[in-house]
Amino acid sequence: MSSLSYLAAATRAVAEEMRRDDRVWALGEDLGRGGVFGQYRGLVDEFGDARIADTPISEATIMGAAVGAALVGTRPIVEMRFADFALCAVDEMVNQAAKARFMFGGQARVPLVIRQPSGMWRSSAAQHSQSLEAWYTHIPGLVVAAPATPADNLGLLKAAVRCDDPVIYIEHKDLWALEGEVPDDGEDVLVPLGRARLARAGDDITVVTWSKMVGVAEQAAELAAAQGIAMEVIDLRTLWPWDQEAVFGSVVKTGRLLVTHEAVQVGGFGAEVAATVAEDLSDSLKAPVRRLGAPRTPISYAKPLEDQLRITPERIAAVAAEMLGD
Amino acid sequence: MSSLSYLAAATRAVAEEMRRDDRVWALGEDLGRGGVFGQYRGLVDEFGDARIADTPISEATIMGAAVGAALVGTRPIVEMRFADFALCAVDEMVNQAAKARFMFGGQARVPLVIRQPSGMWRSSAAQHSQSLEAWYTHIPGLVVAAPATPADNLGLLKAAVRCDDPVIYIEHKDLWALEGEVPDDGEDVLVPLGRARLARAGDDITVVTWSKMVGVAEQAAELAAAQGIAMEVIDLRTLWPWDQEAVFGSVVKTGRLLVTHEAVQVGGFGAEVAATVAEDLSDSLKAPVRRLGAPRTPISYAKPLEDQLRITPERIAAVAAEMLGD
Amino acid sequence: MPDRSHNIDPDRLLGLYKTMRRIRAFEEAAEAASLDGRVGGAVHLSIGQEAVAAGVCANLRPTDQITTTHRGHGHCIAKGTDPGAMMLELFGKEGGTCGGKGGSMHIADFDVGMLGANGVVAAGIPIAVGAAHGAKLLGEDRVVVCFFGDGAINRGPFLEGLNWAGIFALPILFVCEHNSYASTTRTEAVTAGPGATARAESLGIEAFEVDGNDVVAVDGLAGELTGRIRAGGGPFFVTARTYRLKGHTSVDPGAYRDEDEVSLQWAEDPMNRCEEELQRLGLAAAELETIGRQATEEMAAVAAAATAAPHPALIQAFTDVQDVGAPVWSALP
Amino acid sequence: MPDRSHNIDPDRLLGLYKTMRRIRAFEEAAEAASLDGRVGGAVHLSIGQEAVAAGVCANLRPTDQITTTHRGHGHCIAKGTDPGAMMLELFGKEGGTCGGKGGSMHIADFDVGMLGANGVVAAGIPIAVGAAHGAKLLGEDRVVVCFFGDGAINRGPFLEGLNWAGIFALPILFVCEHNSYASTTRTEAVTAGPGATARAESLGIEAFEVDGNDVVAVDGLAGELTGRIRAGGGPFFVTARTYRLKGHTSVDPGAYRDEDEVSLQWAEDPMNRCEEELQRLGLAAAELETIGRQATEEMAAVAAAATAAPHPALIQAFTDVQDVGAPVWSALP
Ligand SMILES: Cc1ncc(C[n+]2csc(CCOP(=O)(O)OP(=O)(O)O)c2C)c(N)n1
Ligand SMILES: Cc1ncc(C[n+]2csc(CCOP(=O)(O)OP(=O)(O)O)c2C)c(N)n1
Ligand SMILES: [Mg+2]
Ligand SMILES: [Mg+2]
Repeated sequence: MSSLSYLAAATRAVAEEMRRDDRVWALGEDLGRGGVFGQYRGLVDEFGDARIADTPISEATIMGAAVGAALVGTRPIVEMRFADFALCAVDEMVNQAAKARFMFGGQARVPLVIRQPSGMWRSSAAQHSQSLEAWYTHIPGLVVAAPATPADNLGLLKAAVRCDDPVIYIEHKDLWALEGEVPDDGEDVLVPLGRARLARAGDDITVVTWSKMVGVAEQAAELAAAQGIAMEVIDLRTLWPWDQEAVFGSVVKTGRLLVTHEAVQVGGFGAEVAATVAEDLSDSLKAPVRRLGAPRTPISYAKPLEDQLRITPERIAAVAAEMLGD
Repeated sequence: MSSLSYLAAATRAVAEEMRRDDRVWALGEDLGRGGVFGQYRGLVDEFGDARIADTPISEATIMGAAVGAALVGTRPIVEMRFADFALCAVDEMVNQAAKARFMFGGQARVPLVIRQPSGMWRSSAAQHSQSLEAWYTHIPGLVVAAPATPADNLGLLKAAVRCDDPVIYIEHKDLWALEGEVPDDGEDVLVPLGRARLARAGDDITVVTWSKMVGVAEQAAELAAAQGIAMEVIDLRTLWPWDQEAVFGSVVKTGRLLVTHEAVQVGGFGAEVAATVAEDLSDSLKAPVRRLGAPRTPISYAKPLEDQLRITPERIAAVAAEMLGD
Repeated sequence: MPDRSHNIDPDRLLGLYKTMRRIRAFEEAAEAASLDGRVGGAVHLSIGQEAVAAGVCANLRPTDQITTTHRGHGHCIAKGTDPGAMMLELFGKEGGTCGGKGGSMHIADFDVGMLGANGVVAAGIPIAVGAAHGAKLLGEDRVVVCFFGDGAINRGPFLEGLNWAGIFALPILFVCEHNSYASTTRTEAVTAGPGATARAESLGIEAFEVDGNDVVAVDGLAGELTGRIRAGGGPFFVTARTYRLKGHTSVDPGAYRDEDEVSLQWAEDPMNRCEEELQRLGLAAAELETIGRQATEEMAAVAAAATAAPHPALIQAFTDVQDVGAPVWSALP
Repeated sequence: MPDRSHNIDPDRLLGLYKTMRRIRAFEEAAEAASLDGRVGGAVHLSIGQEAVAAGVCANLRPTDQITTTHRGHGHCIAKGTDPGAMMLELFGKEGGTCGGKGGSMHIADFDVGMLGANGVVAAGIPIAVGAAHGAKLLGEDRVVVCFFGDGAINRGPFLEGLNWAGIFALPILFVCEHNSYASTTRTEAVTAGPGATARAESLGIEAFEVDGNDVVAVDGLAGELTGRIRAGGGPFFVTARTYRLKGHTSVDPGAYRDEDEVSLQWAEDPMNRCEEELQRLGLAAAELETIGRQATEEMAAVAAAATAAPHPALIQAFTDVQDVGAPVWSALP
């Protein structure tokens, strides 16, 4: 074990996978200088500019060319810079990458990792702050991952590179600097897609979340503990497929489910988790399911306004207390 | 009252609104020859080719130019031809149209109607059949409407044109030929955005749906009636904002909610409705909420495979019977 | 443009003619099946445009790759896809190129380097560019050909894809089939400036124009350019002027076009022009007729087989979606 | 290119100089506020590019409209936006152009025809085209100017937007500020072919190149082209060669650039060149200094006011989302 930042863990994942498999390459804007957040720093020196490819500002073609290159046997890592810019490449993601294997009757695979740095970060305002993971869960053919820790950004990214499906890979910009322990090497570094992580055990209420909100929920659990509430925090890690077994197991134990995410609540992935539990586990529920997501409003620039949209530990703890009949 | 098709009702709506307001215009591919489904037939003769504008195949700029033209005081009706092609214009819809008013602190409005013919229709396969309404409900700033009848395609479309917000307007291709009674004129023609319609009254179970599935649910209600189950069918008509009052009122009465839609179930708008009811109305529920949407798979071309994805009256009736403990 | 028409070997031209006839016969069979309801989805016929498909693909190896559009049957046949499997695909039947899951607009045949038609105008451009990029990365010696229409040059991916091919110096040949229409719209009316060739040149790509109804000319130019690509050159761009002799889809009567315009264009039918050339080279009319009849018979048989073929197993609606998180099928009530 | 530099009226040039100085002073104040943390979001400075903003906008009326990019402060000031409101916006404070909801990348000021900056590269192009389309539909006599960078010419909306402007013959002037970089990337390395001007020409748009550090030349060319647009001409296109003297954002040291390259470019600083021209026309150095000092003082005051200003009311996070289905605010715990 050694300590790495969430960002450096991703760099290591890319480097290791590129060493392991010649067909892996990365493409995006400014990658030769390390990428806009420095996630690719140093890689061009080791792998050269053909495999760490600087592209024009052409999101649609970054994505579309990656689809073509994947169809013929390479394994591209697509850097979208901000999740918001991936909106310039939706036809390529949704109509092409996600559907090619199926439409062509299984003749080809589209092994792609589509990195989409997401979330609120340093007053980036409405066009640089979105969390749109729910969209991709709705699209057949796509896998959706959203790591919360350095170890998972190492292990899930490696697993995503090895996966033969297109993977929407959502990194939270506010986590880049987060430090944490990561395994040194060996295959146990891999984190399987579709497996949740128990971030904190507790018997009173299950909080399901992912990405940056995992840390927030862990803080909420501390607050709740001070009020005598034992909160279980489940880090979903992968949204599609999501680990129903882990969530159901926990909810059967606690009888209470709160799903919380940074994304807008309306139409968010919390609705899927909450609806599924309400459908299948109603007999186990001691309180109605609850969701806590952002209001349906664009993200403001001014910090105090932006903060209005944040889910805080206090708010999570308050809802949990309510659910426990407080 | 007179009888009109769903398609002709929309043509009438556009014509009436263009007569009423000089600032209204329509743009899209092939509109001068009536549009790909004939929805614009005859309009160029009355309004000329500046207001029924033929565009190049440039979805991103059809949408983006409409945003610009809306910002300076016109009221564009954007024809996307197939909802699937709107995926070529997502930045323009989501990052620009939906956010401009907010980002600019309320200085401007973006009155747009974005017509997106959706759904499965005549073996159109994976890239011409999608139902992606859930996506747009997740985006602050957007209104989402999805009419099920000729009267609503007249009245909602007129209301959408008069609305100062960007409205995602989802017409179902399989409804074009549907005939129905529509009011002749006067303001009662307008259907307010955000108001559901009681398609059929019943006391045993509430079925919430929209677009083409309303007719399917009505057929299911007949089947259910034959089994002694009184199904209430609520046509949501507008997905954002959705008429919680109408849905809640019905569920309080029946104690059972089934949401059904043609779109993929995972991450579909049914999750939002089901989760909301599970959160807020659990005390009224006699059975757990249920959803019935498409499996998470792209849409096949071959008719028998395509049919595997369809929600039929039989399937709705079967789930309803299950929910009534049958 | 150099006159290449007089250098062609009669056997080569006969081969091109056979390909064209097979495409025409396929389209006619598909048209009939669409009009009588045996084929359900939209069918975009390439009748009148066969010389481009035949002339370009005659210069490709099985390992070379192409992408095409909604109007791609001709390219598939010319690249070597089995018309039987194609017809099964149009009919949505078992044994179709895509198992009946794709239909006319999504035919693909990776075994012969046919990387897929596309239902989204211009979407094949970045994909073809990526295939060429992949070839370069993998050090594989192939040429990629990207076919698209004159309507596609007004979508953003046209600029992005050509620019990309230029900066990465990719082994790709872009072929714009200029048939003057995009659905019901004259492309002239929605295209600013001199058009595709000039746009390609402004993106640093050496570009050529060719009479797309002259299969000899197309073959000659494609031969020259694929040769230069194999020698390390490329990308290149070709605008092939041709005409869509039928409507946009099989059910479109094309009433928005002048009758005179259409009959004038029938006079330029690449099939007739090829026949004239063959006769000039000494081929007997009877021989050509035989080729035509064989093609018609081949495609009639193919359509009959497709009509009789079974539908795909229902579980196919749920297969090949993805490895991780795949849907689970249970037969419906 | 005709030499326009010797015809300029000294008063006009002085006006341009004042605008440039005010832009420079604004950017310096914004840079300082960004570096010491008073401004939170990303700030893209236009230092070195002031002549383009000043020269173009000097030819616009209040009813004319512009769109700009992430690097748009200069265009806003030149178009008449109050720097006080702009600085409040950068600080995220009450009274900002957008009430603090937009920040540097989303400044807009519809009262002076400033239709918005944009955080998405090239996204302003279709919007500007639409504004010009709207003017034409409404019969309003205005010119729209669309500013964008040399990185934007590789995105699809560039082609689509220019093509659109051409076919609808719109009253729009496209201005590409060619500063040789897109973030850390030399645009040369990712741009195939001869560049923006040639691309515009291939789309049928009359296009010009101008030394973007020569405010007299920019003003002259913009005057000519806006005049031709007002007389019914257009669209037109201008590539203005200039340089981004600072990093991509306020916090970017720009280490990927050669020191020599940067110092060579400082020698071409449009501010100095304008001063030289003014002195040649007889203006005293002391007068120029006064103008510079006044600008610095104006912007220092503006930054001080912004520092002291209150934050927006919290409910603003929930206002102006939409009319139908608007979010409901309740103060958070
Ligand atoms: C992005 C997109 N927009 C619109 C369409 C609808 N559409 C299908 S074919 C076509 C015309 C294409 O014209 P062209 O590229 O010239 O090809 P042709 O049909 O002439 O072969 C259109 C508009 C589409 N499939 N994709
Ligand atoms: C669609 C999109 N892709 C990427 C970015 C990130 N980005 C912001 S500015 C920029 C460089 C833009 O270069 P250019 O257009 O030359 O403008 P300049 O910064 O030089 O003024 C990039 C890549 C973005 N904002 N939008
Ligand atoms: Mg065409
Ligand atoms: Mg630049």
